[in-house]
Amino acid sequence: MTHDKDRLLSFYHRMLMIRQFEERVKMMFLEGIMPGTIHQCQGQEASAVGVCFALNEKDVITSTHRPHGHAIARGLSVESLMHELFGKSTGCCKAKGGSMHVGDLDQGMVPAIAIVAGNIPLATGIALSYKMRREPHVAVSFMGDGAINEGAFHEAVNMGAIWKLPVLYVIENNRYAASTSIEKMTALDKLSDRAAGYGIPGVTIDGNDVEAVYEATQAALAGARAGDGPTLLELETYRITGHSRRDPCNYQPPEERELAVKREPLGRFTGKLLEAGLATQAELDEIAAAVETEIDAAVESAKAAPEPLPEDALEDVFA
Amino acid sequence: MTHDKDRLLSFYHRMLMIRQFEERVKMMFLEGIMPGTIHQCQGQEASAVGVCFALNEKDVITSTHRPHGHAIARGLSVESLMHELFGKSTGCCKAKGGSMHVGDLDQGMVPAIAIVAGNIPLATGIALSYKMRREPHVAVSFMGDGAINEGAFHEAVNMGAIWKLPVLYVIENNRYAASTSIEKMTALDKLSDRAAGYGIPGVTIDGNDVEAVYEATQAALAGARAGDGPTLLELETYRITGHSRRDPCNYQPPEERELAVKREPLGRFTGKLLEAGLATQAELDEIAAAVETEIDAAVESAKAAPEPLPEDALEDVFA
Amino acid sequence: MPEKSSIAEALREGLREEMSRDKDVFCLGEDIAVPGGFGGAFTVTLGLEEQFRERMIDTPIAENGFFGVACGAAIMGMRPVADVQYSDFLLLAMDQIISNMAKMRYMSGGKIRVPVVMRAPVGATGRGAQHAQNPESLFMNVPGIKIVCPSTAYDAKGLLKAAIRDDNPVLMFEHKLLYGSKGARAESDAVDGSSEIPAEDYLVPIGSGIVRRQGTDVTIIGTLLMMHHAMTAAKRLADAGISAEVIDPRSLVPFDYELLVASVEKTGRLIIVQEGPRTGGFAAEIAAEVSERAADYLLAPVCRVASPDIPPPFAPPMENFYRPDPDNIVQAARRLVEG
Amino acid sequence: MPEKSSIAEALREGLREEMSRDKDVFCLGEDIAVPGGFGGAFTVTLGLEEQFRERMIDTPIAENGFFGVACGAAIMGMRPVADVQYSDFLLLAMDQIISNMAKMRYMSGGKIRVPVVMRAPVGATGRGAQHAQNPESLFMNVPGIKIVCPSTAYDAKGLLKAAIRDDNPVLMFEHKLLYGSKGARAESDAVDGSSEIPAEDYLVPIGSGIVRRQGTDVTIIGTLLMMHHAMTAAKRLADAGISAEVIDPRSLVPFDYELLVASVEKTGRLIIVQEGPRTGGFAAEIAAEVSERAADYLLAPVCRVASPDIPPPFAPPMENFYRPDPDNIVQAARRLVEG
Ligand SMILES: Cc1ncc(C[n+]2csc(CCOP(=O)(O)OP(=O)(O)O)c2C)c(N)n1
Ligand SMILES: Cc1ncc(C[n+]2csc(CCOP(=O)(O)OP(=O)(O)O)c2C)c(N)n1
Ligand SMILES: [Mg+2]
Ligand SMILES: [Mg+2]
Repeated sequence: MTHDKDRLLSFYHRMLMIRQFEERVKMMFLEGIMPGTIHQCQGQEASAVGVCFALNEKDVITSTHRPHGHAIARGLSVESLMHELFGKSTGCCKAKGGSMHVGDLDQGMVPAIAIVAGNIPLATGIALSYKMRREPHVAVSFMGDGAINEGAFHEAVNMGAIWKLPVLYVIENNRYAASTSIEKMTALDKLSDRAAGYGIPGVTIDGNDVEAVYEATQAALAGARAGDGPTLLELETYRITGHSRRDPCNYQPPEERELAVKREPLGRFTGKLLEAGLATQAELDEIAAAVETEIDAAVESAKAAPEPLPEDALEDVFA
Repeated sequence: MTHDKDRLLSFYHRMLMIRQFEERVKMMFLEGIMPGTIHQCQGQEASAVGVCFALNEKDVITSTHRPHGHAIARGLSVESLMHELFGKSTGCCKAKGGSMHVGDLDQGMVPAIAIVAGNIPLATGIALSYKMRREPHVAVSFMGDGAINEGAFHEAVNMGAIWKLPVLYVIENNRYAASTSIEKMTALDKLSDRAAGYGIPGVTIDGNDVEAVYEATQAALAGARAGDGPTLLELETYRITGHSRRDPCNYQPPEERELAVKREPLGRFTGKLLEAGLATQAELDEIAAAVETEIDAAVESAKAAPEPLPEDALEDVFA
Repeated sequence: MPEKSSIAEALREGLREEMSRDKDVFCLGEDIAVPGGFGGAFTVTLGLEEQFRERMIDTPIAENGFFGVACGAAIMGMRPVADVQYSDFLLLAMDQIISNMAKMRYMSGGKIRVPVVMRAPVGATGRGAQHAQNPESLFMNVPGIKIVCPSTAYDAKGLLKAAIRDDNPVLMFEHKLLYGSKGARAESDAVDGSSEIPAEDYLVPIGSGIVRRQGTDVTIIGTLLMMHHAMTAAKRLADAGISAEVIDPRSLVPFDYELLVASVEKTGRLIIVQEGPRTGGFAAEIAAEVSERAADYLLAPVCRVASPDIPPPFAPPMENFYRPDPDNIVQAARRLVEG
Repeated sequence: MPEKSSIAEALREGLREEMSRDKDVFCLGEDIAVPGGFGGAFTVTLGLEEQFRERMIDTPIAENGFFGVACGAAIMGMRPVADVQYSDFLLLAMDQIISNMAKMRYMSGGKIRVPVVMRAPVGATGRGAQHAQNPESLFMNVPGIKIVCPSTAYDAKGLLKAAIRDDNPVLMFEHKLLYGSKGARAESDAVDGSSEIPAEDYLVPIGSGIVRRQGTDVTIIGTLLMMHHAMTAAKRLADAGISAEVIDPRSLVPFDYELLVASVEKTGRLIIVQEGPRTGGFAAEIAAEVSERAADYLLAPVCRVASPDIPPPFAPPMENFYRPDPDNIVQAARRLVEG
């Protein structure tokens, strides 16, 4: 029970960290003090946290153009991310990656791949290395609903399936690929129906319920570690921010959006924690304050950190 | 009944034409009097003929590295094919294509595509043009069992499905992709199970039964013309010759091979015609003689035809 | 005085005119025709779906697939305009572009035409290594494809219309910083590529370059954003007493060597500016060719100003180092002219 | 006298030695490890599956996918050797090669290593346009990948072993006509690329070229099959009183300009022979670079002998016209030397 409570509060803490990180970044981006472009994940915190908290230390995730949440959930510090977003040499990729490529292999996350579905074969390959070396780890590939129509998805999932690799394919179905509704781009009821075409299990669950995500991931990971091969896990969620930058989301029907905002994971989880008496408002406030402090510190140190020199660009091409 | 008999004899005639064409080509290739490489389809005549005979004149097929049977079934003359294989300017592609690229759009066949699965998106695109122009035709993409693991298959079939295009995807499942057994490369009972992942019907039938192929194709075409969208049609067959050139097929278990030879479509169909009294041996002999004559003539004229000039190579790059 | 159009607007009007003129013309791509959407990544197709509902086709994210679909439709006589949101994604469609589009006519012995237009935004613009390439050079070695690179709105419209009417595959590279995209899709650091656009129908012929500025001491050639940087550099050079001629080839394939060689025969010096890694870039092709054709006139070896051989980095100081700028050009010109 | 090995055999032994030495080395590709099968398209891996059952992986036909798998495994410290049956199929894997393999280390800020070897057979060999490309040039403009092109069995083995031990992605192009593949997979028109192979372990360093023949009047450089044609041409030229130096760069990236420039400083003339379309080919890069570096020594513009700008045609007379041959080289050399 205490153990449970600790875990639930750690879910809360991390989801809030993601939300607040994204909100702060959005603000700074709109103010024009942050370079580049951004793809944010407000509303999708439960999928990132539910999946990543089920992983072991040596498991590795591959991520997408929308990677901030995955990175924070996987345990990268908001400081190293913030520095990267500000383009500072002290960022997690020495400012060579940027928002779409954050990651740190030492912490179980390959630099994110911004080519839609391009990260999925990497996860299959990481899983292959585990199998060949008889290591008990699992690779996890995050992907959006739009990614499942790319050839790379198909090829990678099929190889995971025929070789029974320890890999988990996670679709974060936020119903849109940029401005395009997934309903127009697949003729399926559930995206996890694709699994049948590869002979692997497909599971669809509420991706805004962090506990459900955690449990479904645990189950799939157990199968993968036991040699049963991959699972295609669809997490139904919604992006309650723009696709990128200043996107006003005019392609989303307002009713749909409003409903989605009501169902967003953080508010729901907060409600649950309070209603079930699993946490007090004071406890949550304390967590919130800690999150703010950490983000404030990350912003301050990022602003103060040194810019890379132009010629730094010439390094790190070859090993 | 007469009509039926005519049709059955025309099946027989065309299947035999393919078989004899391939056998003659093989002999000449082994003799070294034919340039290039070859991929032949002995044993797969029923799928080519059964599908193509169900098409209307304006329907278009796209084919693969193993296209001779499709071309003959679609109505290209053995003469124009033989000239192409001999590398003569009078060939169907002016000797610029060669064995792997035979075709003639005027006769409803795009020059064959030798990149596995590369022809499938073309068929989807042809079908899109029919739909946009409100023309009542259907595009047909042939593919091998190995092709269904390529991304191009996935992307193309999905687009055919979501746009409900008049297109038929035909898998000639000869159980091997080059030397590799399909069983190792997909974790499926039937390859047509892939259809479910796109929300379209999948059908598996005996691809060595030319009548069954013809009927299944007719049914799928009727659906496509009626606006119901694509079908994934799996035709179970076997290649009773090498993958290419001088392949001795040592990767095929001998028992499997022997069984397959017993089940090969031409012998089976001959037996059926004679047993059911649908044709006399004399009638079949007459057809065989006509086929021989036509192939002899094609070989003679191909040998006699002019070689292209080296500089001819410079033409036909741009329109 | 007529108003100026941005490149995004000019392309949009070009599409509108050609789609109005010829019902076989249609567009396909990701997010190009969603009501309330973006009009493609850089607003080029914004609103066209209202006028041409059936001919503005949103595709799944499946570049190899939908380029193949475009090829199939083109074979049947349609005139698809396929776009990728960033030119980096052309890498996914290479097989359909190179193996099918570029070779189909040839393999058919000249029977088939493949009138496809492909549009692809290039340039390093703060997005990191995978949304920043200039893949022009990768396609230079592919016979059967024409390549155009408009640097102004006038040329963008005229080349697009010419490309749509061309019976061959045409790859059109556009620069993100030149579009003049507005609203949520505006780019910081944008450079003005707008032009006055004549009211009447016009084409810019594929394969014909243009002298953007006359000069006598050195010829500077550049496409897209680099053309604008060349102009800026030329102005600065004039202040320093160096007279630079600026040439915009507008097409890379076919290439207007007549124009360029004539200029080099006059100036005796050539600088080729190229965004994208130096080694194996299109500047090498131009340099090799001009070194042969104008051998007797060159006073110094042809000089290439290009990106270093690195992937495009994210942080602005490094990205600016990667992307050639007017300073680099001025320095190269001074070295070349002053010795 | 030790027996000679074919390139196919030398590559096979190179793989065998490296797989024996390092259990992280493994191979993946189509039809590479099927008992009773081909050992890949050109017999290179024949029989290796008997010795290394778990490390010889037959893949589905899914090039982008399995190159991505190779990249993923390499990130984790494995050393995959991925091959395509024909280099044309690299076009399907361009995204994984260019966006991921080549950029991963850079994007990670130097943390990640991607020790992948990619093997790809090139050359126009009677198979028509889609099994005939020389895509070397397409990868010259991609920072982050090394490119090697062995023309002899000795180099094939030494470069392969060096590539496997290299911590970066290395693309190895091999020529179909040089393999010396036997049995059902033998090539007509094959050219002898065999060498004696030392018994002991050796590497050929990536980035170092070699002078294959000394000469004083003209330098001829070529890779793979073209190196052999250059040697043939040099012999004929000697009969005509022209002394040609033949250089085999062995690697295209990094490129041994030191060796080449030294040769050109001696001869004053350079012919670059390239199978594959002239425009935008790697010969342009070498030409541009040498024109700058050896400007003061060149007696004539650098000359490129390359394929015309066409897809590879099928029929032998046209294909022979497409592929540069010793005649073309001899003619070019005579023109260059005799004026
Ligand atoms: C191969 C490729 N095509 C197109 C894009 C441009 N793009 C970036 S994100 C995106 C939508 C992705 O949708 P989805 O997979 O559902 O992920 P989400 O953005 O919803 O997280 C597109 C089309 C890309 N990055 N890569
Ligand atoms: C993209 C691609 N990869 C590999 C090959 C080499 N190749 C030619 S045929 C073939 C096997 C194809 O198998 P399948 O699709 O079952 O057709 P089949 O040969 O049985 O008719 C392979 C691997 C190719 N032509 N294209
Ligand atoms: Mg989505
Ligand atoms: Mg097969």
